[in-house]
Amino acid sequence: MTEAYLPILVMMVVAGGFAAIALGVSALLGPRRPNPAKDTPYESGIVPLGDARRRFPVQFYVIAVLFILFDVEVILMYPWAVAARQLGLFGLIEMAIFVVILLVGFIYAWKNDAFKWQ
Amino acid sequence: MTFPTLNFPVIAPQIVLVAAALIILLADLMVANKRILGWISLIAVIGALAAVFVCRSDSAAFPLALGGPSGPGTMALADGLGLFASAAVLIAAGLAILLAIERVGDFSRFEKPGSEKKQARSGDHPIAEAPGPQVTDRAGAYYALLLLATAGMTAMATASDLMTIFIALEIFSLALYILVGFNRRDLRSGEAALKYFLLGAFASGFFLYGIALIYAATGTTSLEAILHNIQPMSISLPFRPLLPVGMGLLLVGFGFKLALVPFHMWTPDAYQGAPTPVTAFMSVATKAAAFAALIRVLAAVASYDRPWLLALAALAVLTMTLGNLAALRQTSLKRMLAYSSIAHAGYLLIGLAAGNQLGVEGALYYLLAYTFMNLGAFAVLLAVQRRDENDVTGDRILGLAGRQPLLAALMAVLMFSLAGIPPLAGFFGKLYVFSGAVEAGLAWLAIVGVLNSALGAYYYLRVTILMFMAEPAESDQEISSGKVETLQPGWAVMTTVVLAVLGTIVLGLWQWPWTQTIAQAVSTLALR
Amino acid sequence: MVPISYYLILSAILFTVGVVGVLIRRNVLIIFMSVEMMLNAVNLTFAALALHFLSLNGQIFVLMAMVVAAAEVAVGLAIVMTVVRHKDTTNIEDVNLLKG
Amino acid sequence: MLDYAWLMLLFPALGTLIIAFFGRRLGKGVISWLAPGTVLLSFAVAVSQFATLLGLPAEERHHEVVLWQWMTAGSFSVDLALLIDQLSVTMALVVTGVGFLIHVYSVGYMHDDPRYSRFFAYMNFFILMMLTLVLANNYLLLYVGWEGVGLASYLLIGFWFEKPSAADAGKKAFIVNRVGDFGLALAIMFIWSTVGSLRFADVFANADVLVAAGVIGTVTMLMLLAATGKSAQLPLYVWLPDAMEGPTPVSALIHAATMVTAGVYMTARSAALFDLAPTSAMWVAGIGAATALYAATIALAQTDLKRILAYSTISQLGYMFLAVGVGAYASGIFHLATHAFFKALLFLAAGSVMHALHGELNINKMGNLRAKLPTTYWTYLIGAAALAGIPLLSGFFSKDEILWYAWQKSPVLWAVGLVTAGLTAIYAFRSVFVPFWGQPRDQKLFHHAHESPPAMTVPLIVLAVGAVLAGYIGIPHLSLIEGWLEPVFHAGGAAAEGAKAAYPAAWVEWVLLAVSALVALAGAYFAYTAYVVKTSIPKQVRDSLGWFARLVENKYYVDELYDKVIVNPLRDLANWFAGTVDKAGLDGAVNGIAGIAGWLGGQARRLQTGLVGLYALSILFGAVALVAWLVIR
Repeated sequence: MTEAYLPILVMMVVAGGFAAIALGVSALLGPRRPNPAKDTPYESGIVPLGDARRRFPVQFYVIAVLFILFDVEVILMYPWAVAARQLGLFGLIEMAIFVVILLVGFIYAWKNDAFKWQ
Repeated sequence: MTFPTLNFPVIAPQIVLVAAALIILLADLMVANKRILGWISLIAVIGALAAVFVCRSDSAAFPLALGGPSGPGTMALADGLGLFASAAVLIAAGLAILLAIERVGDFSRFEKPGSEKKQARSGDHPIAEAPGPQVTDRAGAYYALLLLATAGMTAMATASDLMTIFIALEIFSLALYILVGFNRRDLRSGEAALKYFLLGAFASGFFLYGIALIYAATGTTSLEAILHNIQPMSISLPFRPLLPVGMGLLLVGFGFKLALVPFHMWTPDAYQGAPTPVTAFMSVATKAAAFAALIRVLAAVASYDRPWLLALAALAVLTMTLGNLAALRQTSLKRMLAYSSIAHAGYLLIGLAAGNQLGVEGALYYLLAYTFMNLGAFAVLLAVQRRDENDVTGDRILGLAGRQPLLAALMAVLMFSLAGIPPLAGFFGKLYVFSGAVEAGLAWLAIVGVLNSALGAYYYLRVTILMFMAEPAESDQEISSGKVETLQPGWAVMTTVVLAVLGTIVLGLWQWPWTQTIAQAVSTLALR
Repeated sequence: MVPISYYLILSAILFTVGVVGVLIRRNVLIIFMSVEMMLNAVNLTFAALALHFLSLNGQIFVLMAMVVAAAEVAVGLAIVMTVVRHKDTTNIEDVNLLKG
Repeated sequence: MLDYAWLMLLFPALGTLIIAFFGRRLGKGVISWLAPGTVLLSFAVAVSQFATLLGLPAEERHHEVVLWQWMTAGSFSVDLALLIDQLSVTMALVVTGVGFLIHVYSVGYMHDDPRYSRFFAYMNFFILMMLTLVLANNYLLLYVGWEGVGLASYLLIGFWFEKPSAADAGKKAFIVNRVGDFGLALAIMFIWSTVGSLRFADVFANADVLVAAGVIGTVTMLMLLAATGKSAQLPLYVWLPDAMEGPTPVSALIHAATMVTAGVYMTARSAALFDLAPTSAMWVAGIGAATALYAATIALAQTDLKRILAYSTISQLGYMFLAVGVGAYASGIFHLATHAFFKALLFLAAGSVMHALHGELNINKMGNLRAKLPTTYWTYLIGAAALAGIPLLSGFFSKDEILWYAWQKSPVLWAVGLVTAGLTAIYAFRSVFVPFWGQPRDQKLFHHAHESPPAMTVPLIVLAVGAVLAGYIGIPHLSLIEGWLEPVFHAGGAAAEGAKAAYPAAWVEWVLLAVSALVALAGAYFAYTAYVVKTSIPKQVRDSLGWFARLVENKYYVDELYDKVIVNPLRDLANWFAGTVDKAGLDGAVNGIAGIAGWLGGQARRLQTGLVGLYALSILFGAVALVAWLVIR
């Protein structure tokens, strides 16, 4: 069985080896003459204005956090969906309770202006 | 297809708590007087406590079955141990809420995000701004999170499946991470939350991996089934050798929550940085929940054989000694009590390391005693803490006996109980666990424990010295001229302290109802 | 069919990488990612074991662990934000008021 | 009647609570009646108990009063119960009787103290705890009292906390006592896990179980450790001299008359155990004898009046340990009772001196005080004479008994005891002659000296009467107290009966009696020559008297011989003990241990760097170690 995966292993070894050899050889053989111009992010382009790692407004994080929560919690609906018919009314009530809990959280976030871009 | 059977009485406390948390979140949007929310949550906790006692009166175990290919197992078990630990958690929660009712505003009120951003750009201290109309009060979130944490802890205390334990642990941990960082005006609070969170998540990783490896070794996560499966010759398990690895990693997770050395390093930072009512709550309730779960897990997986007990004994020695030593030279009282709580986790662990009936009974008794005395001690700290501060140094209690004799006397009782002076509860807790160790043939462990409590007496004593044998840091003149804010603790805080002290005394002098309940709870466990 | 132990070894390696990441990195967010990596390594274990035991339980555990991880991310990001608001840094070593 | 024994505890308990919480509102007037009143009531109850016991036949003088069921753990249970028998009633009489007098004295002594009410709350609390200790019917309740008196002692030593030395002394007392307490706690745990009960009657009846389990030696040695801490024996005595920083009534009540005797009481109470552990009993006797000699030597070198008395207390406690160690439990308790009277008297008289001299305690600054403080002088003289063992005073009878039993056990112990008796006489009379006789050394102090108020002198007189008479309950061969107490100690053991049969001939006893009387008198005479005669005759008088002076000088040759052969070596030894062994050695060790713990604490703090990476590393280390141990095992 494992033989089936042999080509993949070979490919990984070849790819990794190639990358290692290429980097290693150039590091060993290549000349090293750094200058300020070379160290800029765009060696032959416009002069960068300020730091590339710019700060994002904090609202991005709020949105991201809320997205993750409501998005991922829905994962729990998948197993229910698979077995919904067998679980019947009991499962439906369970899921309704779950959704209500999410809903309360949603309302709380909403009323606290979490979705307003201030 | 069999339907899962839900046994509502078993999860009744959690249902009450979660429902109350949701109601509070919604009510928070409607009411302006946040104190009402506190009362609602207090009623919810009392309701949950009542639910626990209803379960107790039925006294049979309520299995919550999870049907599955690996055979049915129970997810939660309302046996004596679970109910006892739940009761301890709920008592802690109730006292913590009562404690916070008057003081929650100190750390839950802050400027709205919009105005805060402006200040962050213009000035460096958004704290200094006078509270204007833009102030937000997050008290509702505070109570809701506290209730959710309580729900998680009670769930952990009754959980009888490793996955339930993990989820319960995460529920209360997540709530606690936020609660620790609740004081937005103090950077220390945020720092404490950050450290607690990063390390907590790290330890959760170990915990989960431990569960995975135990699952690999035994093919199940139900404690009952594990106990069955690891009997020799029951079923073939190719990954059986992974069991000790998994158990070790699981113990790391428990060690983190219980603040055992060397998994303790977050404790002083988190306890010091967190708002004082939160510290009071988490220092006792977390331990109650995690100890109950640990007792259960050890009974199932380790079956109390010697290497386990020795590992626990080693952890106990490290924990007691380091906790006590580090507490000796602290200036912040909150930090001192944090180290002291580490030391107490060590004493508690002695009972488990003894591994016999008496030791485990002693640990449970100690747990309840510790709940009262440690929570009471933090409550006193809150009583003397200034509204604009988040920490309490020794200066705050200098000469307290002169200003507030009652408060000082109550604190002295708590300190003496923590130091293990009879006839207070703390003494009997130590007596039971140490006697358990002697009975188990671990007399050396008892000796280390007793020596450590002598060491511990030193710094508890220092507190009473500061209160009874020192003059206040500020002269009377300064106080009367209004330079220094004189703080009269509100009645709610005082009630909490009085209740905690009463608990400490009653538990010491009127023991048999408690010890009988505990003996019943422990008798159902598979111990040596 | 790959032997189940390969998965276990791979997940152990991933877990170790995560642990090392937590230990050596200084940026809070990267430490954070390392923790997530640990959790995902465990998820891999669970998934593999679900196959091994021919049981759905392992898969359910994966889902639960994912949800827990997501909740952790949300809480963690919120905490990081409060710290960053106070102190303009994500370097963990700059956040060091509490010690001793 | 015996069922009302709990009243003894109730009165001081009520006193404590009322004074602690309403003391300020009540005012000094009420408190000065209330606090001694509660103790007097307890004393009255104790007397009634005593009378009831007297009316019972000897074998029925054992009564237990169960107040409530305290704790149960499995099959094991402990009641909150009191034991009334000859021993506990005797102790209760001493505690409440002496305690009452000291309360009365304190009313005068503490009159101007700003924390008057707090003082009496502590004092009543102490009486409560001491009674709990002596009336307990099980080791656990005894331990409650044991810790309680330690706590009260610590609060009272540090009562004048404005003096840093007082606060430090309180702390030291508490810490050193904790070391001893840990012995008792462990002993209790051993008894519990072996016998399964902590009730005295059960434990003593099943003492052979402890022997069979092979822990009797451990248990008794742990008890000895506890006793050395509480009763200030070698090597844990270091806290007691420092404890003199407390108010003088405290020194009298706690650090002379009652609390420090708790170790003796416990050892006597556990007679059934010590009878079965001869090695431990020998240790008790040895430590007692060594402490007696050692502390008496140091007392010679002290100049602070209260410190002299403190070391003398340690030395006398050594006698009591010697007694209980050689199996003479009744004699030990007898000496405890007489000592309570004369030592309380000495301390209170010293307090009266201190009161008169505005806190001055250095005896080298006093002199001729008998002219100014006649009552204090006479009572102090009686106390010192009793302490020195001058014949026909209480100390003489009790000390003689102990020496007599020590002789039967081992002449070496007797010899040590005898030497100590001589030293005791010397320092006791030194503390009389130097401050009260001779010329005033500090005129200003002398000038302002005045006799104390009646509230202070009346207890002195009462105690002085007690110090004279208390000995007559134990006159050899009439020995009422021995016949009274003996049944308690030999309820089950036949071993002691055998010892009685082997008594040496009666004439030996009389010879020994005479020897110890002579030694005491010789010591007193020696003190007279060394501290009165020699210093009171100025040198120039001697020089100007020509040939007559030679005679006098010849007499002084004897003195010089004294000096060369006895005084100087003795003084050097005393100084060496006081300077090197006491301060640098034992005291240093106690302080050193505290220092090391503090240093370790600092190191432990430094581990906590605040860096998350390190914290995570610590978790990882723990994880690796745990997993490695569990996998390898």
